[in-house]
Amino acid sequence: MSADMYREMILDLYENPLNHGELDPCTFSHEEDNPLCGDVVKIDVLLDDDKKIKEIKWSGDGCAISMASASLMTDHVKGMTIEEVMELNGQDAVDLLGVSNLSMGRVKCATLSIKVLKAGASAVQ
Amino acid sequence: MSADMYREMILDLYENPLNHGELDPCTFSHEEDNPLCGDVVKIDVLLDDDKKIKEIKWSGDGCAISMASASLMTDHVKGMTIEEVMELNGQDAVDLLGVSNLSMGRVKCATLSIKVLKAGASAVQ
Amino acid sequence: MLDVQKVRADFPILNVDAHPDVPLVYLDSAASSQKPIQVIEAMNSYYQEYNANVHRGIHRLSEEATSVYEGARIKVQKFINAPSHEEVILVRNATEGFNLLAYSWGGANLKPGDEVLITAMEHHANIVPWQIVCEQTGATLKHVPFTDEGTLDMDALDELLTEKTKIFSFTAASNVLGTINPTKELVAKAHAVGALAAVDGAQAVPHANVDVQDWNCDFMAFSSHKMCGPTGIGVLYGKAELLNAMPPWMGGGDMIRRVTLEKSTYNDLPYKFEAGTPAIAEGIGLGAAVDYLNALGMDNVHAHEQAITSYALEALSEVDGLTILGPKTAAERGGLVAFTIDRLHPHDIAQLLDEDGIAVRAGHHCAMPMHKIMGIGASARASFYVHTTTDEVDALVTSLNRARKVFRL
Amino acid sequence: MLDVQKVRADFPILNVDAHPDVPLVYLDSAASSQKPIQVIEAMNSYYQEYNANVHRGIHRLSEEATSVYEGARIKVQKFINAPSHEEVILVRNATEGFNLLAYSWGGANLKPGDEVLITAMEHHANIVPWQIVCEQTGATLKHVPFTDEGTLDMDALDELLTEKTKIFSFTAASNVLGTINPTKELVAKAHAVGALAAVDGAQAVPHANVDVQDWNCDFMAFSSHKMCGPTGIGVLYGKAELLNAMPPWMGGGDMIRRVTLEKSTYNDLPYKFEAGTPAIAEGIGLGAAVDYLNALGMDNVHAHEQAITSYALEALSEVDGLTILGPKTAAERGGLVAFTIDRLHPHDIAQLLDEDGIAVRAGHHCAMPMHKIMGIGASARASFYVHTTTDEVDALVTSLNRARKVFRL
Ligand SMILES: Cc1ncc(COP(=O)(O)O)c(C=O)c1O
Ligand SMILES: Cc1ncc(COP(=O)(O)O)c(C=O)c1O
Repeated sequence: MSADMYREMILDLYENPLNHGELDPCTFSHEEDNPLCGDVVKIDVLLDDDKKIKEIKWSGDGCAISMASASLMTDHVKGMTIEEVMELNGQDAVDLLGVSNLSMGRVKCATLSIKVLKAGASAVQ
Repeated sequence: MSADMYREMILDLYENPLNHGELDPCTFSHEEDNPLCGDVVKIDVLLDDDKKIKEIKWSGDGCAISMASASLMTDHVKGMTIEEVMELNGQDAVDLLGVSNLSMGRVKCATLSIKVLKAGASAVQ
Repeated sequence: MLDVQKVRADFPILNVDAHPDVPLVYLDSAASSQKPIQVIEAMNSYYQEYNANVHRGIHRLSEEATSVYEGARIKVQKFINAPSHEEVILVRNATEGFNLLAYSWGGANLKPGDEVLITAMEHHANIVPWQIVCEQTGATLKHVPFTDEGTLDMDALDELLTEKTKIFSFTAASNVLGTINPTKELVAKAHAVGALAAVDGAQAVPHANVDVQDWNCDFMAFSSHKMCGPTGIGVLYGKAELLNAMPPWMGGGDMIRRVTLEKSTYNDLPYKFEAGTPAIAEGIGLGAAVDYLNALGMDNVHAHEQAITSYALEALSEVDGLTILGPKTAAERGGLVAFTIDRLHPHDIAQLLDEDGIAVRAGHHCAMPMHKIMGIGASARASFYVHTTTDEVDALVTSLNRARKVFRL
Repeated sequence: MLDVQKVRADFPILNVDAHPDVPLVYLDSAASSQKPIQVIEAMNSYYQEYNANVHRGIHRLSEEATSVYEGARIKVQKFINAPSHEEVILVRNATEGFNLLAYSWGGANLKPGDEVLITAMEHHANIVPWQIVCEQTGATLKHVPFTDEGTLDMDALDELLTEKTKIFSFTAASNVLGTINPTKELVAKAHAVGALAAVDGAQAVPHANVDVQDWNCDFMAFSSHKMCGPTGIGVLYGKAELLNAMPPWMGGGDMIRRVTLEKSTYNDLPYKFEAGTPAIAEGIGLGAAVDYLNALGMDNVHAHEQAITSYALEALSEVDGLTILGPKTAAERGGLVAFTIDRLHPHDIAQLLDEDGIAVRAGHHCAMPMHKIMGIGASARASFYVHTTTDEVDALVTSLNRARKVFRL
């Protein structure tokens, strides 16, 4: 299993995350945690005049799955409109990771950052 | 079993109870119920100058066991002092009935009237 | 229709003697039902194959326990046709359901001048929590009387339901009179004055199709142990919108989002109301009970009980001195018959029936006010379920006649 | 000493593979213990031979159920050496025990200016109920910090305990640090300022002899599922004098003496606090768990856990980058070890261990404040019980080293 779940790409992203950091100023910033395990992700977003994502940064603390997912997800949504972001769902986050055998509990790790982004986005919609 | 539990004496007392009724005036009167089944017994007692039970009457509603027990118990304690009453316990009530195979639940029926009498007596002790 | 002999084979206890060489005739299902082997085995399988705490574990056992336990919640949701599994709060029993409702919703919403309306035919579970919360909040508790036929007094209800009424909490089926109340109509009447409607489903959910969306009730409480499921678990259903607006009640693990030593924020539904390690095996057992009842078909369950109750009403009416409580025909009632016999106290009835292996309940059945209104201290109650046969009803009648003889009647 | 191989034969789940051909190594007993066959069979026997509701039934099944269920209460009483069975309140779990205490005792006794004292190493079960009741009553919640060694800061305690303190509620053993607190001394300190002392026994009662009279604590809560017993049941012990003075909490059947539609009077202890149909099978199962632990001997249980913990502390210290939380020697701690590994998140640890069939817990273990104080979001925890072997500890170490390799450490 680890061959799949902890493959090179995920470990690489865990060591060298993408889009890691904070944005100031930003259009919105939102932080949430997974109440079952304590993983935390904060996402800062700067929108351009067309309400498209111009810059996005994340920070937080968690397992390789949730951290890699935050890297991939923030990369994926660059340039998207808020409407497009609101269309995304948990499965998209899992697909980005490319891990096929996530258990119920770990799916929550994989989907935390998309949940945080959508919660933040819904406030500016 | 019924041969023992519902023998002649108990059925006779159920039909023709002893010391049934109320006392007015009385030295103390106390009523209690068995919360598990709803049986109720009230006991009125008149003490003489030596603090001995001069008259005692009971009233209430319940099964053959608890009603027969009230008859027997009130008869048994006539002439006793309050101290002597306070010495009595549940086993005495069961012994008076002469039933050997009472289950846990029915013991509460058999001991209700002694409980009521002692609760009333403790207040004037 | 049910194949009763086949059903009986599912219940191991029906092979047990009540006393040496005296077979068991279990007519006390309304107090607690027997359990089919399928339910017992579902719990054994949890304990022997994947026992672990739920929700927070990453290992296989915990993942499996979580998924079967949460799967049981979804089974319950579908069984009562609740819109979402978030609306199925798992509690210990119907009683805890009403306490949760009274303390959380009542504590936050009731104030002096407000009224809580119940009925005079409620079980203590739907009386005492309201008395406590009314005393704490200053609200007033009122009750709808019932008629001599044992049905709710609808005229009185119409007068008692006013814009002061904040909630009308009533039983869908009485555990003593057997009366089946017109739940859908009662909910509509409550809503018409702006009150919420809470339903005691303890004697309804085990016995017939219950659809909370059709009834449109706001809350419903019921117990697993009366519907072929284990003890130690029950359900409070509530509309998500209402549950979301209610404050949490018990605090602890699982019901929180974030805890600091100063302050906590709370988890989403249903977990907000489920503090601490849940009754995991019991939830799984309840799920198996729902599967079992679904396999029988709730329409079949109901039809069987109607048939047995009809038969029993007829047979019992031939016992001298016996008075049946509640409605006179099976169509208006659930699968139980409570009765009294002149000059034979219910305890003595139950004791003498027990000698013949027949289990009935005697007492006030946690409905003292109702007994007081009817002018009796106690009653005896025979209650039926999926495994009850007409032969067992005949045995009851024979034994009642014997009891009368013992008492020289 | 325990004959561990003999003990293992009592636990059916230990024959189960975690994954196909990967045997189970269960190191998560602190979250929920496994159940010996004796406990499972005691519940099966109830469900298959004498299942019935308790307390009010006259028939044989109900009499037997009542007597075994109440017998279990007495077993629990003796197990913790409580003076009377009336002082053993059966609740769902430790969490409900603290809620009962906070709502009933706290609600009636706390007022603005009063202080409730807990510690910074509490489980959420002993934090959140006090936060809720302090908010409701205006009392203030304070906490005793712990030292870098993972023991309570006794100097701070002496300052925090004042005549304003109405209750000091603390854990006898931490579920993360493993620390065993000096309970008897802490109770005495609380009493010295006139405060009551409540003990969280969830991680103590399963693992060693606990004597509430020796400790002289006023209350103690614990859970069955962590001590070889079923889910769905737990205990609040309280001194009779205090329990008698407390108002009831949940209302319903069984906890009343007399109910009218206007007002109710309440039953005696312990029933005053036990509303509705109890967790009967679960009570019976808890009784069987107490029998089981007594047969092993709690001194033997404790000695075995001390030996395993010693071994584990030693073995784990050889894993590169691994930091053990809490006291450094087994003598000061219970049978669990929580740890972190540099650059390897606890979830990933648990996930990788699971591949090798090893069940540990990862997260904040319902003790977020403690983790925050230690500057970590989560930890991994291996916990031991009567069936744990040194081979299993070796397997843990091997698997941790493999996990580090997977993570290229
Ligand atoms: C120290 C401590 N207290 C309380 C609890 C709560 O136990 P439960 O979830 O069974 O109520 C636990 C268990 O997680 C614990 O370890
Ligand atoms: C109508 C009704 N409501 C509520 C209850 C309470 O159920 P429980 O004791 O399982 O909470 C019962 C069962 O006795 C009942 O018959």
